[in-house]
Amino acid sequence: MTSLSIVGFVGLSTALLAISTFGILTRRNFILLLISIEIGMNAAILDFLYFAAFPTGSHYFDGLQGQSIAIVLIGLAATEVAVGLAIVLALNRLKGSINVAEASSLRE
Amino acid sequence: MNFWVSLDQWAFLVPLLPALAFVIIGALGERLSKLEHGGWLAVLFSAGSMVLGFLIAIGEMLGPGTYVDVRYTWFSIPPSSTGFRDGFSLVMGTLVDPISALMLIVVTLVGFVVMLYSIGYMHRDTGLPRYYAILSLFLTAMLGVVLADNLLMFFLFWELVGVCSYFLIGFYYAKPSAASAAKEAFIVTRVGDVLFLAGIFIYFAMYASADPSWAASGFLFTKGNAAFLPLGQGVNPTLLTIAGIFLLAGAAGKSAQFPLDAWLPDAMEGPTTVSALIHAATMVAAGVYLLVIGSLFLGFTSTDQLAIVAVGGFTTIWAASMACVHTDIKRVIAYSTVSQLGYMVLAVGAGFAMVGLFHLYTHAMFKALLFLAAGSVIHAVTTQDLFKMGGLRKKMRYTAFAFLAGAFALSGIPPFGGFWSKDDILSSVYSQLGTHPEYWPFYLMALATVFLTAYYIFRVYFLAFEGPSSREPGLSEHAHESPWVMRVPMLVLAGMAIVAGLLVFIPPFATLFNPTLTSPAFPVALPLNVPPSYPLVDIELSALSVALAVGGILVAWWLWGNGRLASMPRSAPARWMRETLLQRYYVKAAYDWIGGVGVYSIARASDFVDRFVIDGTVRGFERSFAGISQRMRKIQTGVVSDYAAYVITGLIAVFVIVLFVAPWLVSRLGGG
Amino acid sequence: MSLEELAFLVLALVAVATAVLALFVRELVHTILWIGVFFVDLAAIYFLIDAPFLGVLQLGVYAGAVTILLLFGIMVTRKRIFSREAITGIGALPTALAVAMFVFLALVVGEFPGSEQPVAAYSVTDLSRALFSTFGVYLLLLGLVMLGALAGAIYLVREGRE
Amino acid sequence: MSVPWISITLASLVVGTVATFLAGRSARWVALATSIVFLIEIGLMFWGYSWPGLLNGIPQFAYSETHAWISIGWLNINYTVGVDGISLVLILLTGILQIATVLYSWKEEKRPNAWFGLVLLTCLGCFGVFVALDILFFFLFWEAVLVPMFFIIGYWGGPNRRYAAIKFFVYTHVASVVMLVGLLALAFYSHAASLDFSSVYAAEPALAGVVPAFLFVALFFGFGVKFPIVPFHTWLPDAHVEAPTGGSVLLAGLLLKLGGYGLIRWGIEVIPNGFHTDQPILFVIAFVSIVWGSVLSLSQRDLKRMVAYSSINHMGIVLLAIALNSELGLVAALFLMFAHGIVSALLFMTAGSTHDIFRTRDIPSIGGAASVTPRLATAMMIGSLASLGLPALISFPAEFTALLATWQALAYWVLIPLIVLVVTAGFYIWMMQRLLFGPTKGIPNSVHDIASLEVVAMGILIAVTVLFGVLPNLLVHWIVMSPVGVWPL
Repeated sequence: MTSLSIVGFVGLSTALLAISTFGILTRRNFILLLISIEIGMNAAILDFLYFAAFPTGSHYFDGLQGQSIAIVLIGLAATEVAVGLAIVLALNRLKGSINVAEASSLRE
Repeated sequence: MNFWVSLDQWAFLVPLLPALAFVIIGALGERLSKLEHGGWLAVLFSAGSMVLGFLIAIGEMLGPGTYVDVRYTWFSIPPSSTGFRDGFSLVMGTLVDPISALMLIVVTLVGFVVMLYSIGYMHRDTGLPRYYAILSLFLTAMLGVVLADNLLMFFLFWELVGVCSYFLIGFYYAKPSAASAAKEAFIVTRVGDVLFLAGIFIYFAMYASADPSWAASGFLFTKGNAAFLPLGQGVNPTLLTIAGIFLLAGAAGKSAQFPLDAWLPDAMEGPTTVSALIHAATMVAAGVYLLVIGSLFLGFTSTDQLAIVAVGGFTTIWAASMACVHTDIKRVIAYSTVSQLGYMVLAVGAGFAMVGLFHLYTHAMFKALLFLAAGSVIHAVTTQDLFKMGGLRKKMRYTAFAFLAGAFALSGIPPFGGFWSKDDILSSVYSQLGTHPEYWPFYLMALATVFLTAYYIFRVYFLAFEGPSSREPGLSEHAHESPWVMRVPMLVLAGMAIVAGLLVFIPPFATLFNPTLTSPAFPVALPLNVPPSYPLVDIELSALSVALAVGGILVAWWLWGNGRLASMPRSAPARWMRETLLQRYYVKAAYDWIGGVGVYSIARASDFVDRFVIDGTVRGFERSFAGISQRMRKIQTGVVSDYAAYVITGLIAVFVIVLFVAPWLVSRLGGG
Repeated sequence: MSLEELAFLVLALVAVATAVLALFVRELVHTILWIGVFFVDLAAIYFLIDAPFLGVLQLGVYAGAVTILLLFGIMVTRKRIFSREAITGIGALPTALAVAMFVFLALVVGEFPGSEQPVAAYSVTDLSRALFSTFGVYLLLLGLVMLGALAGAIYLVREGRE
Repeated sequence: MSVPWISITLASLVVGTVATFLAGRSARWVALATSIVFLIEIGLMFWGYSWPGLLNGIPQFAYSETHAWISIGWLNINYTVGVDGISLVLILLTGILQIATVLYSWKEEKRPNAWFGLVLLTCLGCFGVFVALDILFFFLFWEAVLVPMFFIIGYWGGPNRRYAAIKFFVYTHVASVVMLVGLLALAFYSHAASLDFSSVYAAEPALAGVVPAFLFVALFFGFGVKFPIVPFHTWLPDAHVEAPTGGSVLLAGLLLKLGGYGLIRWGIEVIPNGFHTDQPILFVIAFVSIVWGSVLSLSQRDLKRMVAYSSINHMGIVLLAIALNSELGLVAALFLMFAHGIVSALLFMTAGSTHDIFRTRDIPSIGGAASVTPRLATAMMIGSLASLGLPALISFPAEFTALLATWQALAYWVLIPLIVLVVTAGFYIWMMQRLLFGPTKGIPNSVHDIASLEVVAMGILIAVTVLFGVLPNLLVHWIVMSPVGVWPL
């Protein structure tokens, strides 16, 4: 495998993170919010994998460690979606809507 | 060391005895009601103090030239390389020298007789343990001033004397006027005291820099028998002048010299005994004593001397003029005291410290006598208004005799005590006029005062003791002679008023007035002039002053004598002048205005600033924090996206700080 | 430009495009479809950088499970599956924050070398060995988190809760 | 060296305080016993005290103990305690005021166990401040004093107590935080080996440039608010007016001294370079405080407010004496702190009793109190006279030497505090004239003079006032057994 541009990778993950940030800040629909978060998570996973595969990253951590973390992150993301969906259901039942702007109170 | 000299070691007992009386009476209080509420105890201890004081004074007369200094370290800081090279001490010590021996005689004698007199005079009052305790404390303090061997101790007891005076003026504290007079006395003398303190600091700076061991020695007046004066010779004369002026201010406060004189007449709110002891014989004389010490040990420049002469000379006529119109018997005598103290200050200023002290001594006797006699009158007729008295001579022979003796002494009629000392002052100052023509106006003022003095005191005598029996029906009828405890003191003092001046012609006694200070560098060969010598010109001067005094008596007799009430001049200027004098030249009003309106307004304004500007700023902070919080609260929307925005904003802020701000700071501060 | 680079470029562009589309289409169901494409696309990138196991995981968990879960979420909260979502406007502040985020992170890229040779690829055996020995703690923690999340999720959706 | 007196004393105070909290109705007896034990321990400390002097240019302490407490890498925080003459006199003050406060408030009925416990806790905190020689340990006690005082004002105080308590707490706490930042920055910037006094002292010369000046300002702010210095003084009158009498006594007598002690121990001793740079600021603030406190006292109607402002005046003189940078000045400052602690405590006790008896502290509305309550009047007169600097009472030697040192260092500037002495005399004398003398007015029907326990409490303070006023060397002897005379300022 030939060399790949580090700028490209980091640029991609950064761009994804920026999109995710934008989504988190603007979207009021809970599902879209979850999707934004997932995009951000993927950006992070991508970074871990990239740095695990190249010497610059290996300088910081063992290559296998990077992949292991990526695995854990995927697991976490899945968990998060599960919990998120539970929240969506609860929210929908309480407010009749999944707009987070309406869930602005800690109490019911 | 012979017996008389060794007595000096026990000088500290002289003030300690009344202090014991203070402690005992203060502790036991009303439980001493059998002993006249502690009165007899006070008399006993003051008698012991007097006996010891007299013995020490006699020792001083018999062994002149040997001064014994006993010291106790009161406050000491050990020597150090960064602080005082030889250390720093404040000491308490007694120095018995001729001056303090003379003062011992005056203070203990007058103290004892007044204490005895109080037994009769104060008998009907309540709160007597307080009276006797504080009077004893006063004696302690006054004797402390007299025996002090250093400036600090002098100042310490000087302040204590002041506070005793404060409490005794306010003895009838339920009377608003008494409470007010006490306050006035304390604050006015306090003004002088702080300036005196500043003077002490200047002497400290001068002497301690000239001789570092002086700081360690504890502000002593003398080193061995040598005054520290030479140390001050090399220093900046301006500094010495300022120190002298400050000393004068302290003395003026205590001795009620112009312009700090207003408190003394008001101090007559206290019991007459207090007036006799404190405000005639001893405490007010302490200011003069301070000037004597300053003149002998600390040194005055010629500018200082002129200032002292000016203050003293002007005060003589200033106070005497007011004495001529007042109708309260005690106030007249109080003004007279101010005026006579002016004479002493004048003499000290002109360089005749011992002459001033001579007058202090005779004045203490006859002025205390006048007060006691006045007290006897007040005791009998229960009023102080001269125009309500009259014809008391027939009912109170002893009192009348005593008052007359005092009046002659005050007027300066030979051979009464006052004549010798006052005449000595006038001739001494006259002798300086050649070299110091600037003394002329003050000399003339002092001379004119001789006439006024004789006039006002005989005005009192004629109004109170001569004429028809009563101008206020029913007042004088119950008047009767006072009991023996009051008569004996008056007679003792009357005797002293007559012979005090003659005593100085007895050689052993005269040694007290001619101290042999072994200082090698006395600045000027002081013409001590005690006892007075009479070259031809002085005889003429004496004749002049006696003539003035006799003239004053005659005018008093012509206006008030024989029960006549001279018709007052009714012209407008005369009335205006009388009013001015009765209002004390409006100085008192001005002081009241300064204190009550001036200073208090500043204080109120400051209070306003403190509450609304300084504290207002604090509250403003509080309020703006509350306001900011109110506004900040609104960003807590509860919406998740908003919180995310804050988090990300914070994250970006961290980026900015880490990437830009921190490196910039590090480069500016140069590593860290 | 090598084949890998070309492939990466295409995949990267597709990833960005699908991510943007997922957030900006008005039908929620379309969003799910786009995000599914996004997940698959990323899986392809993982294969590209010699992490096949992760690629498979990505396909299984993300493209499979997560997508379906999200779809399921829409289905239970909507009466009709096609329902338009009111798109909130592109606010200046969020955009600025997102751009700032991008810029600052991109600044860090300058710290790294431009391109480099990858280290030797890891076999799945190596990975599993490491995962169950050296980094076993991660797995344990993940298990705990999942357990907690599961309990929480059940608590949230249980019956009888108003 | 064999007996760790400080740890023993700390332990006994802790045990006594806890026991008081738990004791319920008999708390006052426990508190009294603790106070007596404390005084005995102080006596033993004085008995065996000798100053070890300097070691390699670093001032040493008697009874010093060091035990490692927290050690994280290079950061060493130790339990280090010790005393020298400077702290010893203030510890004595703590002991005296503790027993006086306990006796004065003997009849406290509102939750006595909490009251006496908090009083003891305040004194414990002050004792800790005076003995702690580690920055963090010092700060721990420093803050520990705030909390009980907050509750004392906030629970037992007057009608506006919540405002006053919060103001007091926030004000002094903000200052403390600034001070802590300064202290930690001092330790970190100088790369001290530990947070101990001696290592910070030894490391301070390493500070360069403007750093020491800034550090000193930070510390001075922290200590100055406690002093309090104008313009950061407005918490004091409010706190005093609302505080219960015992609280006022501790506040004026002890808490204000913490500022002075801190400034000497952690300011001047440790950062002399910063102090030299900032000296003019200190002078200006001191003069302003002296004048401002005195002038404001003159305009106050409330007795406690008046005494509170006079505290500002006196602590201004203390600040001035400290700022003079001379041996005499430091001795005077310490003496004056002791004196002010005793005298202001006495005055606040009389003010509190005045309020108890006449139901008001408004000076113009009471008159002639001397004839109905002679004992109270006597105590008040002695307190006032001592406060205005009457000789033979405790303030005089201190003020005299402080002003003398001022003259030595600043020459004619001494006229400012001197003239202010007249104003100080003025407001006390005027207060006495209005409140104690004159015809009686504003006297309630059933008047009782102060009770015997209050007499005992005030009597202790009066005895101390007279004792050290007549024999000041008893105190100076101990003060000079400390670095004040030898450190290279």
